[in-house]
Amino acid sequence: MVPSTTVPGMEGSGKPLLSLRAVGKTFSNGVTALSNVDMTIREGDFLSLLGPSGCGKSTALRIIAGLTAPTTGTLDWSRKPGEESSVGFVFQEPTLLPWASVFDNVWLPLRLKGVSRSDAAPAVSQLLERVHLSGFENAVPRELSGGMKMRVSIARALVTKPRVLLMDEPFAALDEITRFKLNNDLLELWQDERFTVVFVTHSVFESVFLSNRIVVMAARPGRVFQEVEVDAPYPRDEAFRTSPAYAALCRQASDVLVSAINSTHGAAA
Amino acid sequence: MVPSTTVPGMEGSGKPLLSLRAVGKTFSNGVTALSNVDMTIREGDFLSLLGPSGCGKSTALRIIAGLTAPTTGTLDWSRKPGEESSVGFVFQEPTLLPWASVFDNVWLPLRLKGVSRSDAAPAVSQLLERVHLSGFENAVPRELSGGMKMRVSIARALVTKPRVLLMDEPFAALDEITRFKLNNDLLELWQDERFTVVFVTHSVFESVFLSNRIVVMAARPGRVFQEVEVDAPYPRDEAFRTSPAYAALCRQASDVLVSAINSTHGAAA
Amino acid sequence: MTAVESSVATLDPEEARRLRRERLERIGSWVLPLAIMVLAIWLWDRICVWNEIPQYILPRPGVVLQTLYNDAALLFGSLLVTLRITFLGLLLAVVGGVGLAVLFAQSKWVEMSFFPFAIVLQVTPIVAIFPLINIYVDNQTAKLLLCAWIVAFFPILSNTTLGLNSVDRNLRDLFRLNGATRWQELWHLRLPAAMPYFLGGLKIAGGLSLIGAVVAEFVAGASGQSSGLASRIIEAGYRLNAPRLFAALILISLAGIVIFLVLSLVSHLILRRWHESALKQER
Amino acid sequence: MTAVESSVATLDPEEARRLRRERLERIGSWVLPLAIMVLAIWLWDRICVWNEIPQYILPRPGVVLQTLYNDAALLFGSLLVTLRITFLGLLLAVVGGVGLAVLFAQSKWVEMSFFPFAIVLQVTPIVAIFPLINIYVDNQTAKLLLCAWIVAFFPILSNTTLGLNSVDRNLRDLFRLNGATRWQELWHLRLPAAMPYFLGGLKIAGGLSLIGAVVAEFVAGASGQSSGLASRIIEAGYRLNAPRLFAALILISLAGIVIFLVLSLVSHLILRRWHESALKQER
Amino acid sequence: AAEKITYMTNWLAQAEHGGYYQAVADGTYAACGLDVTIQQGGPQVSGRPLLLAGKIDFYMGGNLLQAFDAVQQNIPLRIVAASFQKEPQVVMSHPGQGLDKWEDLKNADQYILGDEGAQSFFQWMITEFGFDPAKRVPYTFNAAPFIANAKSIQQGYVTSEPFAVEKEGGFKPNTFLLADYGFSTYATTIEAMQETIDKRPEVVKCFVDGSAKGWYNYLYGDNKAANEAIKKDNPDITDEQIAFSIEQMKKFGIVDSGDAEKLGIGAMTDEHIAGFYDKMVKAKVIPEGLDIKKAYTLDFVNKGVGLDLKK
Ligand SMILES: Nc1ncnc2c1ncn2[C@@H]1O[C@H](COP(=O)(O)OP(=O)(O)OP(=O)(O)O)[C@@H](O)[C@H]1O
Ligand SMILES: Nc1ncnc2c1ncn2[C@@H]1O[C@H](COP(=O)(O)OP(=O)(O)OP(=O)(O)O)[C@@H](O)[C@H]1O
Ligand SMILES: [Mg+2]
Ligand SMILES: [Mg+2]
Repeated sequence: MVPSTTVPGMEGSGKPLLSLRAVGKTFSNGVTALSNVDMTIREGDFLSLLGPSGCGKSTALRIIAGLTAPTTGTLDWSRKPGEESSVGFVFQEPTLLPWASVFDNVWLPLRLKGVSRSDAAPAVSQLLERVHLSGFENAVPRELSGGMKMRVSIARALVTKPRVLLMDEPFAALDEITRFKLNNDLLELWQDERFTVVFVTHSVFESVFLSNRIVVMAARPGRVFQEVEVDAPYPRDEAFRTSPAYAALCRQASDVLVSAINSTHGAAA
Repeated sequence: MVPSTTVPGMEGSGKPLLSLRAVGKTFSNGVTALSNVDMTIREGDFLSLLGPSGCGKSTALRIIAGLTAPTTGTLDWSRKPGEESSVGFVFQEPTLLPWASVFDNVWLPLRLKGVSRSDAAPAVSQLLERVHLSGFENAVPRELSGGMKMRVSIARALVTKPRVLLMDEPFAALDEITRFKLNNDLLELWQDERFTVVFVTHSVFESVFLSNRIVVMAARPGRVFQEVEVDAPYPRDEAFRTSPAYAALCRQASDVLVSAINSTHGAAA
Repeated sequence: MTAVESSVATLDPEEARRLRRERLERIGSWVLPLAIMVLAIWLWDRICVWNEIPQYILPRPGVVLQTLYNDAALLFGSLLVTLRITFLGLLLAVVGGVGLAVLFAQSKWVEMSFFPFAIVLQVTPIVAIFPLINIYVDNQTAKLLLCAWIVAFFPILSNTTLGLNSVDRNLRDLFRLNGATRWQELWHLRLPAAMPYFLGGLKIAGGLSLIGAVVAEFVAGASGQSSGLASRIIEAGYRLNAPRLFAALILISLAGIVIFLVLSLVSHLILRRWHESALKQER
Repeated sequence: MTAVESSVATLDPEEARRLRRERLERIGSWVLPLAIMVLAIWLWDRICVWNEIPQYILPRPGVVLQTLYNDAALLFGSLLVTLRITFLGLLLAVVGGVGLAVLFAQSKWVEMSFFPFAIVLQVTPIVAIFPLINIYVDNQTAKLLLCAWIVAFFPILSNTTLGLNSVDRNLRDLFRLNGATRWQELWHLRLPAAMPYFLGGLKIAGGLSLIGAVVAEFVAGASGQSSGLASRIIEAGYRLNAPRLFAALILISLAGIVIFLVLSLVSHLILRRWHESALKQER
Repeated sequence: AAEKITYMTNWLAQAEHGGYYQAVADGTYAACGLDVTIQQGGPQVSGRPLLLAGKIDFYMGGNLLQAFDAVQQNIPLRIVAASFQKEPQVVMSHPGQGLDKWEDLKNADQYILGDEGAQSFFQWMITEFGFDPAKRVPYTFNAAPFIANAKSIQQGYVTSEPFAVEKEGGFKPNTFLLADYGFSTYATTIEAMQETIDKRPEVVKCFVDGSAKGWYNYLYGDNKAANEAIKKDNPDITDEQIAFSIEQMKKFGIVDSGDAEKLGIGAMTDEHIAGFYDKMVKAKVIPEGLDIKKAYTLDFVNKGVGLDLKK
């Protein structure tokens, strides 16, 4: 593994927040989704999990969120577990309340914290505007397109201004232009607020553009294949996207991913 | 609209299969998903629908499949409607039978045509291998990752060797490497069998790589913004992907998409 | 272009057919049930005539209708008495059924510990335990309500429990992540998600609480003036007054149908925005 | 690194706590219900003693148990008779309920036309129409079955109808696209999707068909030969043999609980691979 | 061959049905060509519709009121004999509770009365003696509520409930025979449809005569076989109970008293029936002006059949 270094522009990063140690997960049907995963997430990290479909990215994210218990290994939080930690989570599927309007779905996390509808309204509206859903406040999920549902889910995860943001392929259902826009928005937000992000993606470009570290995973069994440090300064903008450095980094990450996939498909097919 | 020309390498293409004329769709809640859409799909076409999230791509595809009736305008099929037409459809969400195994889900379309389990087995197994799911025959959908579910859904759409293939962002949940692979597979299959594909995507790169025509849509109301002819010969391979012609075409399509999106967001935000 | 033109020609009739079918369906959805009802009544009449069934065994519908009209004051008065118990019983069944379901949803332990008692209540024949109720419950209405409740609460309990346990796993995780309390999860997630199941149970319980009210009256008796339909049935049976007996039965049936329709409407209104079972087929 | 070490220290107890809780839950899920049952029986005993309730009103559990033992041959013989009707009734209810639900699912018209008759059947008090049944049905078993069926079929019908109508829209579209026949859609899509609802209805109907069998026997009269538990209850009541009456009631309750458990198990086995309500909480 | 007929009683087999069981057991019916099946009734069992539908040939009626109802409803049903000269119906109360006199009974907290009772004699008790209809609760043929509540009264047959109450409740209840207070109906009647009377009078004659002889033999002769048959139909009944019932029937002259002493068991007279009808009309239990002659026929009784069997 590449030793961690402070990324320029993100001085706060570096204090370990969570370590996964030899974490494994075998489901009751015998499928080993994860095996012997070691990973450290540092405070202020923008960490991407990159890997082929079915390699255990979602499972790893759920373990990090505490939604799934690992069958082997341990999770070490640097904070006391009791400490109120606000976590934002974007599920791979939209996971909206089918009976609630878009507004109410985004309001939900605040509502659960006791914030009234009117108090929540400014924050909710602002986020809905950010994800280009103004005007759909009163629609229910079944009246939305796939991408719109996902955007509601993203808005919901951000509405509490969480200190830890866990996102499972949040932008997969969006067109590239909107995706770029939201990428920029997210980066901006991250630089302003310095929360920690674990970001599951299957897009090399996206992971390189966004994160300071990329954990490339391989499948069968799901494991950490290699960690890639993205040594590019923040803020990153459209200029970065067209820079040769970006292209080089992408090629590097892509190569790692290809070897990760080959190490899988070779075994399977 | 750009007048249709025969694409090199796809001589059969050109006979109109289906024309949408001034098609509009307004849902009962008052949302106008499509307005005044004119579009012609020719036999052997690989037509991509490209557009921002929520612009009505899925709705258009459902109208083409006959799953949704337009509120205005007409659909003109060149074949008699009664004529047995085999249609493969990939929904934007995986849409699997939750109680059936992966094998049974893929078998389903054949089963409905009266093909027995054992007769279907070779075709099913072959397709499962193609989407890298060998070994998961007996898993039920909830035991699969998001991308795996989508791949089952793709295999199911292909298993009947349909003459018309309608796909709604089939590869959105897949990593780029797998996606490229499946892109190539699909193209190969299409060249061999010469069926007609309508392919919804939000990826400019994918649409340029795959299709001979791209219909770029804009939102609010959903409409055809511009049609882009992809004037590149088939077969297209990895070499094409890195060719300057490809890059130029992508830039062209991307520009059209950006103007389409701007024409939307300007109005909305 | 011939292809397209020919297809235009083939499409119009299809569209027309669709429209015609829709119109037919709109009319049919009212006319057909009525026609079937009328047919059933006609059949009943014919069967009486063909088999020469004497009136004191199975009166012809005309006679029953006549009786319904003649005895209207008496019968509708009794209907009101029965409906009062029915509604109160249903109300209690909803409160009790949902309350218990919520309790059971709190923990597997609670469910395993107390579900048996709910089953005992469901399967105990009221006739058999009525003497006990009679000894320890003084108020007549309370007796009737208790009986009606025992009959009606179980479907609501069972269905609501099922619904509360059928919540999407990811949504539950979402609530966990946001630090929702048990109560919040129940209120904002489980109860709304259980709605379709609960409403299904309610539709069953509606009829059951009606039958519960009738059975309660059969068992618990009714005091003089305020006697419901069950007393009328017993009385008519004893007096060999078959037309009145059937008139009372028909009132019960009609009440049952109306209750079902009302509950279906309620269910539809609650679910129509989001649940498959209530969505209009939008094409 | 201190942070990590300290966190190791704080994590282990949590893990240990989780394991302890799991073990406790496994034990508790058997012990607690039993304990509660024992407590309830003890309370029953105490109440009898504290309030000096005479045996002919509410016998103490010990006496009932003793009677259950003494009259075992008689009571279990009767239980078998009742259970036979219960199972046949439930079987008919399943066939009838699912059959009607499938019929109703064919078209809104059919549903609107025939659902009222199902409701009429549900809400008609058996006591009131039994004389008619008695006249036109000769076979005693057939009479009893008819009664048990009338009591039990509705929840299955209602829940299955709801389930058949709750199928995911996209899946329905998928079948349409693949040219599935009505029958194929029913068999491969609607029925499996309706399973959880049907099984919920079945759990309700299990208890109802037991009570239906008992009520049927009450009404149909236990003419010596085919005396099930209901006749035992009537006789015991008439003879003021309260211990036997309660022994019979307890047998009915136990039968109800066993039926429920068996149906729950069946339901679990059928649904465990895919439906939320039956999934083990896998963390 | 003997003609198969069915007689349905209105309760589980008991000594009060002894005469019929006797006639079956000792071949009295068979002697005049009938193969009689006795089908027992029971609580909640309503046999009269079976008679109306022709599924059974004879039915055991409780008292005369329902026959009057049949006339009112134009039902061709007739009483062909009245086995009991007196209604054995009693009302019981706890002794020493201020309910020791018939006039006081209406002050009880609760009247525990069955459905049939509530529809017949209770109506008479209301109008004639001022009982309060609101106090009635159903009798589910379980005496526990009566025993538990000292301020309650309950219906019963003089031949059975008092025995059960005494055994279980440990006290001897006051019993008030309704017949003694003016409810002068015949009871345990034999009802038949007019059609049977018209088309098969010999069957009716045989059954009525046979029943009379059966009753004489049951009360005064060797009733062992009949009691065995009763116990077979109703295994829960005890010899003690049967003995008690027979003793009570004799003591109160339920079967063999009044007109029956001269005219034979089953006797009915126009005057007696008319007298009862008038009382019931006065008590507003039944409407005026019914042609009550349609409710019964005297063609088969009052012939002194079986008087010779009485020892
Ligand atoms: N509930 C479950 N039961 C059994 N196996 C499971 C379950 N959930 C996931 N798996 C298996 O675990 C493996 C990893 O799944 P996971 O969802 O973590 O993949 P992923 O990396 O998120 O893939 P994708 O990119 O397709 O979403 C897969 O092989 C899958 O079949
Ligand atoms: N059932 C419905 N009822 C009401 N409005 C709907 C319904 N389905 C879709 N819409 C609306 O129609 C519009 C187009 O939806 P559609 O699903 O076609 O978008 P899309 O182009 O597929 O988007 P995406 O890329 O996000 O999937 C959206 O504004 C959506 O809100
Ligand atoms: Mg995933
Ligand atoms: Mg879409």
